[in-house]
Amino acid sequence: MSFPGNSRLLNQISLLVNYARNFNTSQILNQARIGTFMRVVDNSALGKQAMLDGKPPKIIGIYRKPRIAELGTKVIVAIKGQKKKGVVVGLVRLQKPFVPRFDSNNMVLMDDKGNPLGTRILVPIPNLIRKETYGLNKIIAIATRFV
Amino acid sequence: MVLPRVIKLIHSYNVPLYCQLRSASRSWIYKGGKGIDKGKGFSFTYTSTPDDKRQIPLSQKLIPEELESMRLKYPEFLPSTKPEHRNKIKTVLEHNDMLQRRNNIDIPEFYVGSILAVTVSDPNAAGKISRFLGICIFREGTGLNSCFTLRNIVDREGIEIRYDLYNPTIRSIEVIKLEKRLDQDLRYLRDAEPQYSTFPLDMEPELRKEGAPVPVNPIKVKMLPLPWSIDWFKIRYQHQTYGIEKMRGVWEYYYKRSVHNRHHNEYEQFDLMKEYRSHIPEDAQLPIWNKLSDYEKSTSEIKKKARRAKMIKR
Amino acid sequence: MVRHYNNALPRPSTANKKLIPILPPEVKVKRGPISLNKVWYRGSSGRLIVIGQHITQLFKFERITLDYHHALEVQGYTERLITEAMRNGDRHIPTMELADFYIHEKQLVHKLFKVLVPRYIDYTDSFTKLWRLSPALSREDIITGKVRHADKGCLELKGNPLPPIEPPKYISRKSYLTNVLLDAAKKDFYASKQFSDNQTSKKKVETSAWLENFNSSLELISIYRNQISDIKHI
Amino acid sequence: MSAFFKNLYNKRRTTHPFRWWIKRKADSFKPELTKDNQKFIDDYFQTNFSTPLIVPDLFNKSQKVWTPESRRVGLIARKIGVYPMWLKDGQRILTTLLQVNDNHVIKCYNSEQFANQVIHQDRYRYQGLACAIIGAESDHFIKYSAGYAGLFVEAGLPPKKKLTKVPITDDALLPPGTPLYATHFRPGDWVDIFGLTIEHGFQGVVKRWDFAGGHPINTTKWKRRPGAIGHGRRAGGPHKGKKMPGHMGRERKTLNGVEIMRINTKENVIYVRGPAVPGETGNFCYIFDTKIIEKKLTEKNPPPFPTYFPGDNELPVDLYHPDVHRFEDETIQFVETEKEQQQRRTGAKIAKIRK
Repeated sequence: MSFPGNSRLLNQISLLVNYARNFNTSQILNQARIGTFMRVVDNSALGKQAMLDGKPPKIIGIYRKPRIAELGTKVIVAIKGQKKKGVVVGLVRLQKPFVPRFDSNNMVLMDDKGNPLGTRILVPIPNLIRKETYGLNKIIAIATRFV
Repeated sequence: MVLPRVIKLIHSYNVPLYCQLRSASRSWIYKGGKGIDKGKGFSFTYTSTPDDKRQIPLSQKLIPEELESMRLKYPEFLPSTKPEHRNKIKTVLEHNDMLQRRNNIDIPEFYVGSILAVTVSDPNAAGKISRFLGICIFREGTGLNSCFTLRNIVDREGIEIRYDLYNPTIRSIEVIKLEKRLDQDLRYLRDAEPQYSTFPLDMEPELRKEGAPVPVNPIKVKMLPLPWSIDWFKIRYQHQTYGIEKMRGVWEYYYKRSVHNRHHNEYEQFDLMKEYRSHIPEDAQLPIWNKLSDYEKSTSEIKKKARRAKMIKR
Repeated sequence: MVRHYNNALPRPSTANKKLIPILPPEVKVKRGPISLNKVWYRGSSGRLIVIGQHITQLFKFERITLDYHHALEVQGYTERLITEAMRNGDRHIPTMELADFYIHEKQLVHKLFKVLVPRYIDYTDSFTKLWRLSPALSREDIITGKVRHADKGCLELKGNPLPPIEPPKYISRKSYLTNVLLDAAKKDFYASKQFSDNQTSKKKVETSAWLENFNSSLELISIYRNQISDIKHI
Repeated sequence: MSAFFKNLYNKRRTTHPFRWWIKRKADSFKPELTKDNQKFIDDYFQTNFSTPLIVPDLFNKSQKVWTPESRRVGLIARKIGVYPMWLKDGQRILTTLLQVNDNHVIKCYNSEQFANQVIHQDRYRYQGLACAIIGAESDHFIKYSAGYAGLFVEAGLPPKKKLTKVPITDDALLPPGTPLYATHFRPGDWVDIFGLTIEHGFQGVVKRWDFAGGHPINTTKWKRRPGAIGHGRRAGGPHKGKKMPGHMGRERKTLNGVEIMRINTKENVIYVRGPAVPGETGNFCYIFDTKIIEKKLTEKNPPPFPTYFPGDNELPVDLYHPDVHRFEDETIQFVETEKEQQQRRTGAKIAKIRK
């Protein structure tokens, strides 16, 4: 596992202490499932604070029968000691052709009614999420760019 | 060690006296006895068949110099390296389909490292069209399965999209900068510094003379500090990375580990038969390139006109 | 069965990297490498050293006996080495490194470029020939304690000055029963209308009396085959 | 118990040829013939067997009407390979290519004649049915025994590499020597495909049955093993049908209900939807009409019956399923609905206001 943000620095320090033992070469964040750390992408205060502290949200539950989160699935995350809902918006996992693959696992926070906490999404979002069957019109409305 | 060599010398002279002989060559009709028969268009062997023997001596090159660059230009027309998946009739049908698709869309020549812009008709996108620009990282697959990936960093977020080359929803493929890199695989840009894979989405295409040689960009990329997603210093001979700036201590560590785990063969660059198995021999390539060059000649004028019309529109 | 895919990425294909001539049909190329384990030379890197030992001996004596499964591997490597030497010449650094690796005695490198390359420069067939010998237990093998049950093979370079292995083909096969029967059927066939009609216009031909004769001759052949097989067992 | 009955009626892996069948291949004996005799044999082969048998006006006589009860003959094909095609809505599908290589009807039996041949186990299954013998891929007759080559004299054909019996109804009988083409089926039809799966040899329990195995690091001798196979005193050891290591693959399997997407009439290639046709590339497989009730042929569009016969009008080279995007056609373009256009405009306005 590797974490966005300060994790690279931390690992570099640990390398100096013990070079070989802390070496991690497995493919990181191959898919989002229970236990993966996500990156909050919207401009909500809660999400910003969590990312600045170096404590990214962690997936607790997934609303899908095979418990693997794909693009557009709703998840429950633990963030700063709270339980919040969210939507997966980008994945590192290799996707089908014409569907983008991102460098980090992205998500947008929601409240229990399905309204987004923030007012804007800061990174591009895949076009696949606009499908009508996903039912994510409220999140599409605050997006800035589609890929 | 002298004794066995002498004995072998004796063997070589005494062979016909005390041994039964069976020649390894094939007889008139019976092909190898227990060999598997997989049909007419099926070449199960790595070697040539006795029916289509080579006419030109092995010391001479079979493919003329004009067609030598075709294998780099159209890598998807080569069949797969596994002979058990190869079939002559299948490849003919597949190539016909590919050329028919090429009549409708101008698929330009591009290499790993050149910058492309692709527009696609997408049912989910606004206006039913989406466009993406990026550097071509990787090409894979054979025939209609072939695809390529583009990478770009937009809003400080790295994005990669994989495209099928012969998908009928692709509207146009535009070459913005045509160049080669030192490697066939640039996926290490994921863990490189972001300046190497950021391009503005409204980048304008470079003008280029027709028939000029494709330049090779000898740039060496600076990597971010560890950890990486994959150890990009592949030491294997055939997949060596040349485009990474060497870091102190890292390369030696990976080298030692791969030797310790026996992933690495020290003399792999000298393994001639491994090289032969992973390549497609020139005798199998020649009919494909002949067919393609005929196709190029027949359609060159039409494509030129289309390009001129595009230029005038701008 | 569910196939579990690795996380490892697909490698770039090397199919377009180099132009290599196809090997002739006499060379038997297996799907994967055969392991040639010896006590001191193990693994995939030791395998190449063993092959190098065989190749030096082959270039030195031009004919050697060895285990058949060793010979199968060595044949392909020698063919490729000679073609590389022919194509690039002795002023090409990578080919010289190749020759330096595979040929352990250095005076034989000169032989490769000065003797073998001009010898095979007009060849379209293979440069080597492989013979399969029956499992031979010779006296020398027993003395040295090298008794093995593997099949032996004899590998030789073509155009060598040694006496030929194969016996000369002076036996005429005209007196064989199969040939005698076919000679008789042949005359009737070429005299008949069917053959002449077929030459002019290709049409479907009805079954005739002489076809039955031919079928009976085929049966005779099969009987004859069985007789021969019986004789062999005795 | 179900596994027990399956093995009784359906042989799982091997079929030993009956002892009263004719020996197929000739002995592996090298006939040391003179060159003139070799040429003679080739000439003989060319005169008699090179041109295919032509059956003029045979179909006009045997033209019959298809009814839902009638069963047609099938085809023998080789699996050539797999490659993708695209539908008109942009979806990517995989198709397998099945080549039908000079198939001919070699012999036919009435229902009365066939009833005497059927062995006692299958008597119930083939009640009131006739049968046709089909062969594929003609070959040089010197490879085969004289008895086997004699089977094809009536049809006027060279010996075939592959032979099968196909149960049919009496109205679908065909004269020996009739050629069968890939256009026996049409794109859009549903089809069953029978074949032998890929052989893996003797395999352990992890590869054969997807067992988890053990953890390789913290354990001793517990890596790819099945674990306990029986339990308790009273239960009495392993049950029947316990999943164990053994020979994997090369089993007889049928894919039911596969759709035909495209047919190449020139090379006689059938494109079938999905990559799951049993067997490696280059293996034989058999194609029949489906037995699935929902996908069966109907009276509204009856198939060519008893088979397709090439008439005066030549067919085009490629026949397509209506959903498939042809490679000659132009690129796919989707059209926006009015509702979507309105949404797009309002979205743009909101974005402007925010900025």
